[in-house]
Order: sequence, then C-alpha cells, then structure tokens
Amino acid sequence: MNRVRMIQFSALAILVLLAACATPTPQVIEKVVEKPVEKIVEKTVVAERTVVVQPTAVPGRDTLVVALARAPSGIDPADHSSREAETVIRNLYDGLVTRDKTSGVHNEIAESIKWLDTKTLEIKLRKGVKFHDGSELKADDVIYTFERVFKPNAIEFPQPHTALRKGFLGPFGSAEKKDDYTVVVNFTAPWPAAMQMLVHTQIVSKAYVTKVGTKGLIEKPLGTGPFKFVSSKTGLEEVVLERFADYFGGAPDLTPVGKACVSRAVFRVIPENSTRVAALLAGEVDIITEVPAELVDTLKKVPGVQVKSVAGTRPIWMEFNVTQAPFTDVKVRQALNYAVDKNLIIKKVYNGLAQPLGGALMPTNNFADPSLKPYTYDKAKALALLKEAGWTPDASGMLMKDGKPLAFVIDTIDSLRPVTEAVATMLRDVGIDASVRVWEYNVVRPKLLARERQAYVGDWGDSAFDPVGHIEAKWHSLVTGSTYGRGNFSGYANARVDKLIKDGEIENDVAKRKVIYNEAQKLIYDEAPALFLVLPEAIEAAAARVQNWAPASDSRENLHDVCLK
Amino acid sequence: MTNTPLLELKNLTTVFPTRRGLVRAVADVSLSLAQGELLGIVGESGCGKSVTMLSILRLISTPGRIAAGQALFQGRDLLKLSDGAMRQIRGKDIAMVFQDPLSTLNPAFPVGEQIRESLRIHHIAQNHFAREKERVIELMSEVGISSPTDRFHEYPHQFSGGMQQRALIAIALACEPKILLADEPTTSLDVTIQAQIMDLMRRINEARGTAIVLVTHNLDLAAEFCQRIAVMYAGRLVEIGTTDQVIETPQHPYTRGLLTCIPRISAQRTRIEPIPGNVPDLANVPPGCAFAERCSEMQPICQNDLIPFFEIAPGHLVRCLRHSSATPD
Amino acid sequence: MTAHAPTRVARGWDYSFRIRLRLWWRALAELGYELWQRPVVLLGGIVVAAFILAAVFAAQITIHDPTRGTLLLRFEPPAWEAEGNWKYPLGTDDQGRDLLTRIIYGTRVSLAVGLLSVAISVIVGTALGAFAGYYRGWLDEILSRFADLLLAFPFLIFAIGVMAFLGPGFVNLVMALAFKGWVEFFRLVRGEVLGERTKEYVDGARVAGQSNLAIIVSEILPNVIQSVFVLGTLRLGYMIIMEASLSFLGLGIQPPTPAWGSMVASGRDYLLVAWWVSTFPGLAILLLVVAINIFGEGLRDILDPRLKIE
Amino acid sequence: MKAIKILERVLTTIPIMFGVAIIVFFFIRLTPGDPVDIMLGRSAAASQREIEQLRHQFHLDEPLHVQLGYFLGDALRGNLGYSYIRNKPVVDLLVERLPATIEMTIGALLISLIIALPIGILSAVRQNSLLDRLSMAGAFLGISMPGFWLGIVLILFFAVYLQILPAQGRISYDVELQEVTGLYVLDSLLTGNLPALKDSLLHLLLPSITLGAGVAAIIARVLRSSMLEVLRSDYVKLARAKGATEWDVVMKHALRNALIPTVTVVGLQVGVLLGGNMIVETVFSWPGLGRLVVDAIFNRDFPLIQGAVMIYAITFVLTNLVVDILYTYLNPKITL
Repeated sequence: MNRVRMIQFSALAILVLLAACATPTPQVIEKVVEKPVEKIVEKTVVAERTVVVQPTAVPGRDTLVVALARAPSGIDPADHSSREAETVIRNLYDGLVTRDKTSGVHNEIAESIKWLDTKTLEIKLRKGVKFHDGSELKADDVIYTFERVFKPNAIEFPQPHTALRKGFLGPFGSAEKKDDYTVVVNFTAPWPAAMQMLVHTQIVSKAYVTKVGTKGLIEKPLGTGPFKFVSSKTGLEEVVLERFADYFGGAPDLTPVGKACVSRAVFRVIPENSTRVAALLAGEVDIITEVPAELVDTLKKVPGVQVKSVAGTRPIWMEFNVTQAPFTDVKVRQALNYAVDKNLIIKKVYNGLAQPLGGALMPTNNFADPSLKPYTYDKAKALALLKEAGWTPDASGMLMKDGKPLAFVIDTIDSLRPVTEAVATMLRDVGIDASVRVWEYNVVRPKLLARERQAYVGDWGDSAFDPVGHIEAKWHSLVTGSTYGRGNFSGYANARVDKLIKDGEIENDVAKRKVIYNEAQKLIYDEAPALFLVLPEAIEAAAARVQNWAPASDSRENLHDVCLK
Repeated sequence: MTNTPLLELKNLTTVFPTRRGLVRAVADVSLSLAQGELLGIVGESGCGKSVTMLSILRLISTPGRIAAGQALFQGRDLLKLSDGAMRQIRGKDIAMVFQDPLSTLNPAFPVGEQIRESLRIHHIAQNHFAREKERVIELMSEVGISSPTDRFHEYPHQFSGGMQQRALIAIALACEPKILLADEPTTSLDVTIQAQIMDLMRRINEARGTAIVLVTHNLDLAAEFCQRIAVMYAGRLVEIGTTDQVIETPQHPYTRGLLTCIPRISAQRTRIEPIPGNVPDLANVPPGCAFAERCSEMQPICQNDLIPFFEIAPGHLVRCLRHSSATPD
Repeated sequence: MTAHAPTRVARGWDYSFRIRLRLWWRALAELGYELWQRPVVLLGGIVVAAFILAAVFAAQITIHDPTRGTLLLRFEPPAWEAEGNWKYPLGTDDQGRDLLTRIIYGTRVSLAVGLLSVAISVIVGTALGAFAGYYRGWLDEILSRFADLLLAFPFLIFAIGVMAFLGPGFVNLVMALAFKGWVEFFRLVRGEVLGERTKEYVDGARVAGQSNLAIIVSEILPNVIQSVFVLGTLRLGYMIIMEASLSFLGLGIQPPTPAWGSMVASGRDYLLVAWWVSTFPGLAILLLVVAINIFGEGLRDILDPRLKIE
Repeated sequence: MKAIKILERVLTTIPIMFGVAIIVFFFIRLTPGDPVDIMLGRSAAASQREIEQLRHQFHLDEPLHVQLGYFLGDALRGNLGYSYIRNKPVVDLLVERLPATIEMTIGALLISLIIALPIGILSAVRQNSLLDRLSMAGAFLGISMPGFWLGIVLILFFAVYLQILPAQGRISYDVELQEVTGLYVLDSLLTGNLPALKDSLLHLLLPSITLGAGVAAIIARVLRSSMLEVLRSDYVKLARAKGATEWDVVMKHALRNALIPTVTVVGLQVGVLLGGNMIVETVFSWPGLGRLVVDAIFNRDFPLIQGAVMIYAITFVLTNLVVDILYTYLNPKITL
C-alpha cells in the first residue's frame, strides 16, 4: 500500500508537462517558421493548436466587453477616486470639456469657454444635449453639479460628506446662471489649469438627483453620455451599458461624431492578470486593460490580438523620508539616484515600454523641463557620494557608518512590487541592505504622511498634464486639511519650492509659468527627495474585431468611437 | 444414507502469503459430510477451522487463496464453479452462521431487512415483498425471536446477543440450505443462551434434515452435539472419528490434551492440565508432526516426515506414529 | 531528617531517568527497524531530513545570494530548456535571482514557521490538556469549551482573520497558527490523560507520595508522548501549507525573504511567459508536504495505529 | 425521539454562535495601536472631532464589557457594522456576496463527491491495482496542489486552448437571468431558464474543480480506507455468504457503512472549501465573499473582516449541524 505513493513523483512530472504544454510559448512559433517550406502548412496547424488560439467571435454579437483590473471605486461622478470609476462614468456622462487620446482638451458639452478675466470663466452650453431620460441639459444642471462637488457635506448618502472630486474644481467660488445656456463661474484665484481639470467633472441632472438622491443616482446613473446605464452587479463587478439613441454626438473636434458605434458595452472586473489575458484569448472579452509588460511579446504573436500602448500618466518615484537618517543627507539621496539603472529596469521590467524620469514631472507634462536629464546610472559616483556621506563598505561589501549598516525597508503597493524589488536588488548591489514591504495604499498612506516609514515606491496620477493637481500634492510641504502635500510622502519641505508651486498655480502667462516651474523642478531635482524612476506606458490589448480603438494616455476607455467588425 | 456424501473435501489447501512467508492455514484437509449429519470440527483458535469453512464457500479474501484440493458438493467441485454459479450455492445450498453476531449483522440495516435479503437474492418468494416479509416473520418466530412483527424493523444494536445469533441463524436458514456451516455460533454468548442456540440447531437438523458442521474450540460442546468429530491442529486434521471414538478413546496426544483441558463433571480427573508450549508458526510448520514439540510422547522420528492417517478402527483416523502398526490410510 | 528526603527523590529521578533512557533507546532501535521494513516511509523521512539539512546549511550549499540578482538575468529558463544554463538549474525569477537558491532558503521559512508553530501548539496543548484531564473541574470545563469554540472556525479563515489584525510578519504568523493549532493537541492529551489517570500505576505513584505535578510529568506524559509526536508530525505538513497560503495572500513573510507561498504568488503573473517561477516553489511545497505526510502516516502506523485522524 | 434529539443538537449551536461572535469581537483587540486610527487611515487629515465621533460610534469610549454587549446586541439584530472602504453596511455586502460563494462551495463539494466516490470505492475494491495506486498518488497531489496554479492551468487548457469552458465570471453578460436566491443555477431552474442553466453550470465547472480537487482527494482517501476496513468486516462476509452479487456487497453493504466516517470528514472539509474560496475566486473573477475578504484584509477594513469571518464560521457550524443530522440517518446507532 505504501508503494502506491512512489507513483506520485512521476505524476508530478506529468503535471509539469501539462503546464508546459498549456502554456503558449513564443518559441514554438519561431521554430515553426524555420521549418522547410513544404512542411509549413501542416506544422502551422499543429502550432496553432499547441499555442493559442484565435479569439472566436460569437456571430452577430454587437456587444463590446471590457475587462478592468479592479472594480470601480464608485459610480457617482462627484464621489469616486479611481481610474476605473472614471472610465465607466465618462461613458455614461459627459463633461464640459473632454480630452483626446493624448493631452489635448476639446469642448464637449460646452460650445465655447472663455476667460472673462483671470478669475472668471464664461461657459456657453451646447443646445439640445439630452439626458438619458430625455430632458435637456441646461445651465442649472451645470451649476448644481459644481455645487454638489464643491460644497462641504453636499453628498448625503450614506452619510453626509464632501465629494471626493472636490479638488478638481480648484479655487471654485461660485457659479451663476446667465441664461439657460450660459454659466459664469467665479474662482477665488486665477486658475491656469482649469481646462485640463474640468475634463474630470461630469455633469449630472439637477432634476434627477434632487428627485432620487445620491442613492438613486448610484443605483441608476443618468447622464448625457453616449451610453445609458442598464444594470450593474455586486459591487460594480459588472456594469452593463447600452447605446443612447439620442446622444448629441460628443466633442465635434474629435471624430467620429455621432451615436456610439456598438449597441452594448459591458465592463467586467477580472483582477488576476493571467485570467484577464486568458479571457481575451478565449474570446470572452474584447478589450483588456493593464496588460503585464512581460506578456506583450507573447500577445503580439497571437493572431487576432492587437496590443497597443501609449505613454501613461502615472510616474513612479521612490520617495525618501527626508526627515529621517540616512535620508536627511542629500548626498545619500543623490547617490541612490545614481545607484539604480533605470534603463535596465525599463528594458527588463517594462519590456522597453517606459521612459526614465528626469525629476518631479513626467516628460509628457506640458511643463516638464526637458533640460533636466535623468540621473545616469553610475555606481562609482554613487559609492563616492556615499563615502562623502560617511558610508564605507565593509569586508563583505555592505555599507557601514559608525558600525551600523545602511539598511532600510522600502514600502510599496502590490502593483509596483516588481519595480520595487528591482530597485531593492540594485541597491543591495552597492551594499545597501534594502528590503521590501508590500502594503495596501490606504493602509500605508497615513503612515507615510506621519513620516513613520523610510522609503516608498509609489506613483501619482498626472492625467491633467499640468503641474497643478500633481506638483502641489507631491512636492509642496504638507499642509494638513488642504490639498497641499497630500501626497508628499518624503516629508520634503522647501520654502522656495512651496512658493514657486503656489505662484505657478495662479500665473496665467504660459512663458512665465514655465520659468516658475523650471526653477521648482531644478530644486527638486538637485535636492532629490526621491529616487526618480520611470513613467511606464499604459498597455492594453484587444481582439482583432475591435476597431477604431486605442488606449488613452489618461487610461480611460472611451467606447464612443469603438466599433466591432 | 446415500453412498455419495453431500459434501466432500479432498486435500483442501488454503494459503495466505504474509511477510514472514506462506501461511498454510488449511493444509491438505480431507473430510466428508453426509446428508443430515452433525459434524464437529474442533481445535484451538487459529488452527484453520474457520478458514476451512470459508474455503468451502470460496470466501477467502485476498491475498489468501485455495491452493489445491477439491470441495465436492453433491459431486460438483465448488472450486471449479463460475462466480455466478457459486453465488447460487451460497446461502441457498450451503449457508453459514458466523461467530460474532454483532459484527456479522450489518449495523446499517434493520434485521428483518437482512433476513429478507437472503430470500430476495435467491428469489425464494418471487421477490414479492409481502410474501417475503411474511416468510421472514415466520423464520424469526421459528428461531425464537419474540414479537417478530415489531422486531422486523429494529436494528442489530437493538437486539441482545442471543437474539442477534438467532437472527443470524434465521438468515442462514432462510433458503432452507442443505448444509449449515456454524462457526463458533455460541462462543460470544453466555451459557444459558448457548444451550438454547444449540437446542435450536438440533431441532433444525431434526426437522429439516439440514446437515450441520459445527466449528468450535469446545470439545465438550461438540461431543454433546455432533455425531462425528474432526480434530484440527495447525491447519491439519489430526483425528477423525465418531463422537464416541474421539471422546472415549482419543488416540492423538493433542485430542487427549484437549480433553484434559476441559473441566468435566463426569470425569474422575479433577485437575485441569493445560497443554504445554505454543502452536507453531503457521508460516513455518516443522516437517513431520506439527504437534511434536508439545507432545509428551514425542520421538525423534516424529519430526522427520509428514505423518499419514492411520485407521485404527472403522471410521476412526488418526495422524500419529504411535499407531504406525495400523494401516496408513 | 529533612536533608534525607531530597536525596531520595534525586536518586529516584536519576534511576528512573536511566531506565527510561534505556527504554527510549530500545524503542528508537525498534523504530529504526520498522522504518527499514517500510522503504516508502523511510524515503519520506529521508526527503524531510534532506529538506531540514538544506534549510540548516542553505548558506553552504548554494552559490548564489537568495536576495540578490540582476535584471539582466531575468527569467532564465531551467537548465534543461533550450536556453537554459546549469548555473541556474531551475532558472531565475523576475528579479534574475536563482530560483533553486531561493527555494532552498525558502525551506528555512517554511520549516521554521511549521516547526515553531507546531512546537508551541504541542507545548501549550499538551500542558493544558494534561492539567485539564488530570484535574478536571472548572479549568477543564473552560478550556474544553474554548477549544470547541475555536473548532467552529475553519483553520485558514481563522488564521487569515488573526493575521489581518496582527499584520504580517514571522512572529505574528507563528502566533496565528499556534493560536488555533494547540486545540488538537489539547484534545488528544486531555483524552489520553482522562484514560490514564484512573490506571493502577497512577494510583501507585500517588500512594508512593509523588506530587500531582510529578505524576503528570513523569508518569502520565511519557505514555501519551508517542501519540503527540505522531500528531505533531502530521500537523507539521498542514502548518506548512497554511504558511504558504497566508504568504500567498500576502499575509505572511515579506519580500525579499524567500518564502514559498509568496514566491508562488509573485510568480503567477508570469505563468504565461516563465512557468517555472511559480511552479517550482509550488512543487517544493508539494514535495515537502507529501514527504511529511508519508513519514507521519508511516510513524502513525508503527507507533500508534489507534490514532487515525484524517 | 429522533426529532427531539435533532432539536437538541440544533440548540447546541446557539452558544457556539455566541462564542464565535465573542471571539470575533476580540479580533480587533489584536491590532497594535488604536483601531480608529486605522479606520480613519484613508482620510489622514481627520479632525479630532471626527475621531471622537467614530470612537463614540464604535463605543470605544466605553468599558470593554459594555462594548461587547453592544457588539452582540448589534450582531443579534443583524448589524455587523459599517464598511468604510466600501461605504456600505457590512451585512449588505455579505448578503450580496454570500450566494456566489455558497454556489461555488456547493459546486465544489458536488464535484469532489462525484470524483471521490467512484475513485474511493474502486480503489478499495481493486486494492493495490494500478488504478488504486494511480488514484491514491493523484489524491496525494490533489491535497497539496496550490489552488491558483491548478486554476490557471485549467483556464489555459479548457478556456484558451480548447475553448469549451468560460475562463471567468458566473454567467455570460448576454444571458438574461432573473435573480431569486442569488444562486444562479438554482435561479435558472426556478425560473425555468434553460440557457441560463447551461451557461451558469459551465461557468461553475472550472472553479468547482479547482476548489474541489483537494477535497476530492481527501474524501477519496478517507472513503478508500474506510471501505477497506468495511470490506474486511464480518457483515460483508455474511453478505457474500448469502450469495449477494459483488455489486450489492460493495454498493449496499459496504458503502453504506463506509459512508459514515466519510460524512464527518466531508463536513470538516467544508471548512477547507470556505478557506480555499479566497484564492479560487480571485483566479476566476468570481464575485464572492472570498475576494471581498481578501480586499478587506489589505484595506484593513476591520468591520468587514469581522463580519466575514463570522459568516464563514457560522456557515461552517451550520454545515456541520446538517452533517450531524445526516449522520443520524446514515448511522442508526447514533445518539446525537
């Protein structure tokens, strides 16, 4: 009876084999190509069976299925905080303005927008824009939307609280109705970033929300967007939309204009990367977001799958806690910037689909200073700087100062674990005992703001392509209860930088703004409160039958344009 | 009595491979049973009597197997029958009563149901439930189970030991078999119940002419009940004869040893003498007489070769060299 | 007078210790013989021993650093594959670290967590079980009720719950596992002690004037220790799976310390391009746990056939 | 008689449930630091007033036994607190997720029984045959196979390569189904919706196999060993001596008795299935409790974790109650 168990070892082998067979390996195809010509036909068939797998389209299907990596954090345009939520919401709702696939801003509901002075904006609304219930969008709806987002405790469900999107209205003061199609917005300060920021506020119907309340709006959203809400399942794991027949057509600058192409759109959450890719290969979904960079080459070789990427808007840094040794020493911070080979990380971890950061702003930001070149990889320089700071290698190569090793924990979130581990590995290579701890963002954030941690690899969305919304969050010193320094995890506080950031916010002249921001960027670059890492591209994949689709820089899925073959 | 015996075993040998070697639990056993006869097989536990019974029904569980010999039932060799044909015999022609009634009754089914199953298997009542149940109740009262209608639905654990044994007998009798193999039917019961059960079996024998093979370690019980007795030791038969022959003139030293072990009221001897020594390892039975090592009358020659049977009186066979003057069987 | 008594006790202890030692030796020799008779069990034992040795001498038998690697060597395939290299027999992971080295070091975590949590479970469970079974009364009542309550929780869910509140880390992990692990030992020992306490030798010891504690420690416990040992072996495999599951969920050991569960978890994204990264740590879990189970079940058959727990 | 016994058994679960609630209540005491700090984690700039408010709301400003009283009282009224991360009462979250988890657990249990029963029986009947050896080796593997790994391999093979089974989700988006109980298979039966029945069954298959594999292995091993024991028993010999066919001997006499210990094990395995859900639900994008809990753990959503652990424990206790009751029908000897 005991001998029975001997067999399990051979069974192990079978399992491994099974895994190897079921795993589509690109090598198979390459080998096939090398075969003599007369055998190609036969072998190709074999290869297709062993490899993958043309997504089979269900005949007559006019439904577009998009797989998201995470559930949307909400479906109320005023009250959410994730890109997934924005993706769903912006297919249901429209804003006054919208953004194209890169950073251009175009009028959507607004017919025209003009500055009356540096603090006053006049918005003329397009006529005939219909909500999904058939009512027309008018000035009252815009004003109601602004107030709902901005006023304290304006969201009454589940408990009265202030909208999470408040920050996107900047120095909003008040909004007045001039006529049914004209709104004048008064700001309390000049707001040069207004256009990019307004993209993120979607207009709700005053009549509808006052009638059904926030709870009703969440249960059955109603907007002016190209799609109507049909249903959603448990915790927004699945959201079903259908084409809105009376859609006004969308931003006239952005072709195609008109009703949505597909009759139905479904958002489905598939958190596991492998499963999401498998679902695309199996033909169950049409578009998948957040394709792991490792899989790009594999997927590109699969017939019937298109892979596209676009410069993302989530730059990644490793912020040092500058209030704590050893990071109080600027030399250490600079040394670490030299110690990490960003290009190798880009090549290996991101499969080439990323760019190195030359400081605080991502290279695609409209105000990024192109003269700031990313810190080069220079191990000798790093060691020299560390030596100046008093850290010298011991016999085993570990850096020591006063008998203590240079050791710290790098915190990060799960999605950034590979790049963080790569950084830690490179730091260990110069003799730093760096280890990694993975957290959930919500958990680690208060600890970072309390300066309890040592280093943090994180990203921060910069989808507005303007320093505002970003630079004051990351590099301004922390001002509790305000938006300043809300994402400042390094504890970096430089009075000059603070002042420059505030100046930039209200400077309407682009050239002058550039000067201001260039100075700020240079200061941050030199003082290196962070290890400036990379800006990864957003990679998405779709079935071949999906047409007129491309990922957007702000990683939003605009399904209005997408068609199915 | 007819000439052909009802059941005849010829050189039956059953072996069990074990880690220590091949155990010959039943070695070269030859026996015959006549119609309506009461035969006793006596021996210490582990001597192979139960295995002999199971071999007749071909119920030896793997890895054990019947290595040689024949078991002729009404002239047909049971060992050569197909599995299906063998199933027809089991329970119908040859039934068995096992020794531990509690563990032999299936705890998961009501007793009545278990008796009925015998009827169903052999289509005794045309698989007609009401008729089957009627017959079961009849059987239950026949074996002395009181208020059978109520107890039909009761489970084995609700029965007393004696009642369980009666139920087992009822199961065995259900198809009115020609042979009843009773393997220590009373061992686990107390004395009064024992007597009742033996009494029941005798009545069955008388009423139906069922031949009964009583397997027991209790020579006394066999003497009281049986017409003929076979004594078994270490897988071999050592003495066969009528009850009188075996009890009054035991010829094998082992039989005599068994008799002295039994406290007997009738006998003059009052001292009980246990047989010295132990039963040999069945995987390693010495050549010659298996009992030799424990035998007070052992001679060197006893350990040389297998001892044949010597017929010392008509029908009285014994495997002992002390009788080598008699003709070997 | 007063000086006399301790000497006697001491001599008694010494004497019984020597006898016991001899008995243990004999038992051990017998065990060795029985194992020799069961080659598969022996093989299980050898595999377990090999893992233990690998854990202890990890630094001596590996040539790579488990936490250092280079992205240049990312996803090197196992040696037998077309582009493999015998320098990295099982290939490298997403950080270019040698997978075999990490698996060998990972043995440390798995075994340390497994052994420690079982050890704590054994000590706590045995002590409480012995006292509860020996003294009965309210202590027994409370402990037994509490044990029943803990049994109402599925093990993994309880451990996840506790870890969620304690936070990840080695000590917390061991604590979380032991917090529920002791129950089985408690029930086993309590049951055995309940049976043993009424036996003659215990009465004898009591008549001879031994204290209750001495009776428990020197008379009763040696009789239940075999069952505890067998159960402990079987639980070890279970605890290792629990550790792997918790690490897989990110509640266990944090990177870069190699732990099998988190290696499996972090490798799963690469299953389509580098199947080995999560497969081999998975197989390591499989192999060790299977070996422990075979060995444990073999021990059970040899030492304590009564103990049949699935 | 039996009814009273069963009722008694049902009543014994009440103190256990209370105990479960008390243990879960003390969970939050395990956290190093102030729970309110952690709860407020996401709005680091919370004012002192907000902290006080929350402290009051959770009765953290009262003595421990009063807090426990509140907790038990609330739990009894079906109030398990409020999830700050998800902005919803915990009970609502659990209720909307529970059916999916129950459906997968039942599916896995059925699959594991479908796999385990024939294998357990056959390998006992044909002990030491090749079939026996292979299936027992498979069983050993099944016990120790990491669930996610099996899940992904199954997806790759059945969904991507063969394209005969769906890779994820509970039902296709284009299949209409009116929800009644939240168990999709049951709902499609209740509403007589055959396409939905087929679709939901297909979706259920791979996750159930993934989740059930380990349990199937354990059940098969237990069944095999108890079958082996039973097959050696006297009553099986008696059945053979009656002339019963091998089929009857095995399937009626032996199996019925071998199932008795097996049923207990099956009950305990439900605990394993509930734990395994967390991983399998992630792999198959199954919107059940397991994924919610994993999420809750990483977000330190303590009220949700407490509630979920409690629901799991109660499900487990209730399952074992059902098993015990089932047991009385299998084993006539049993007194509860």
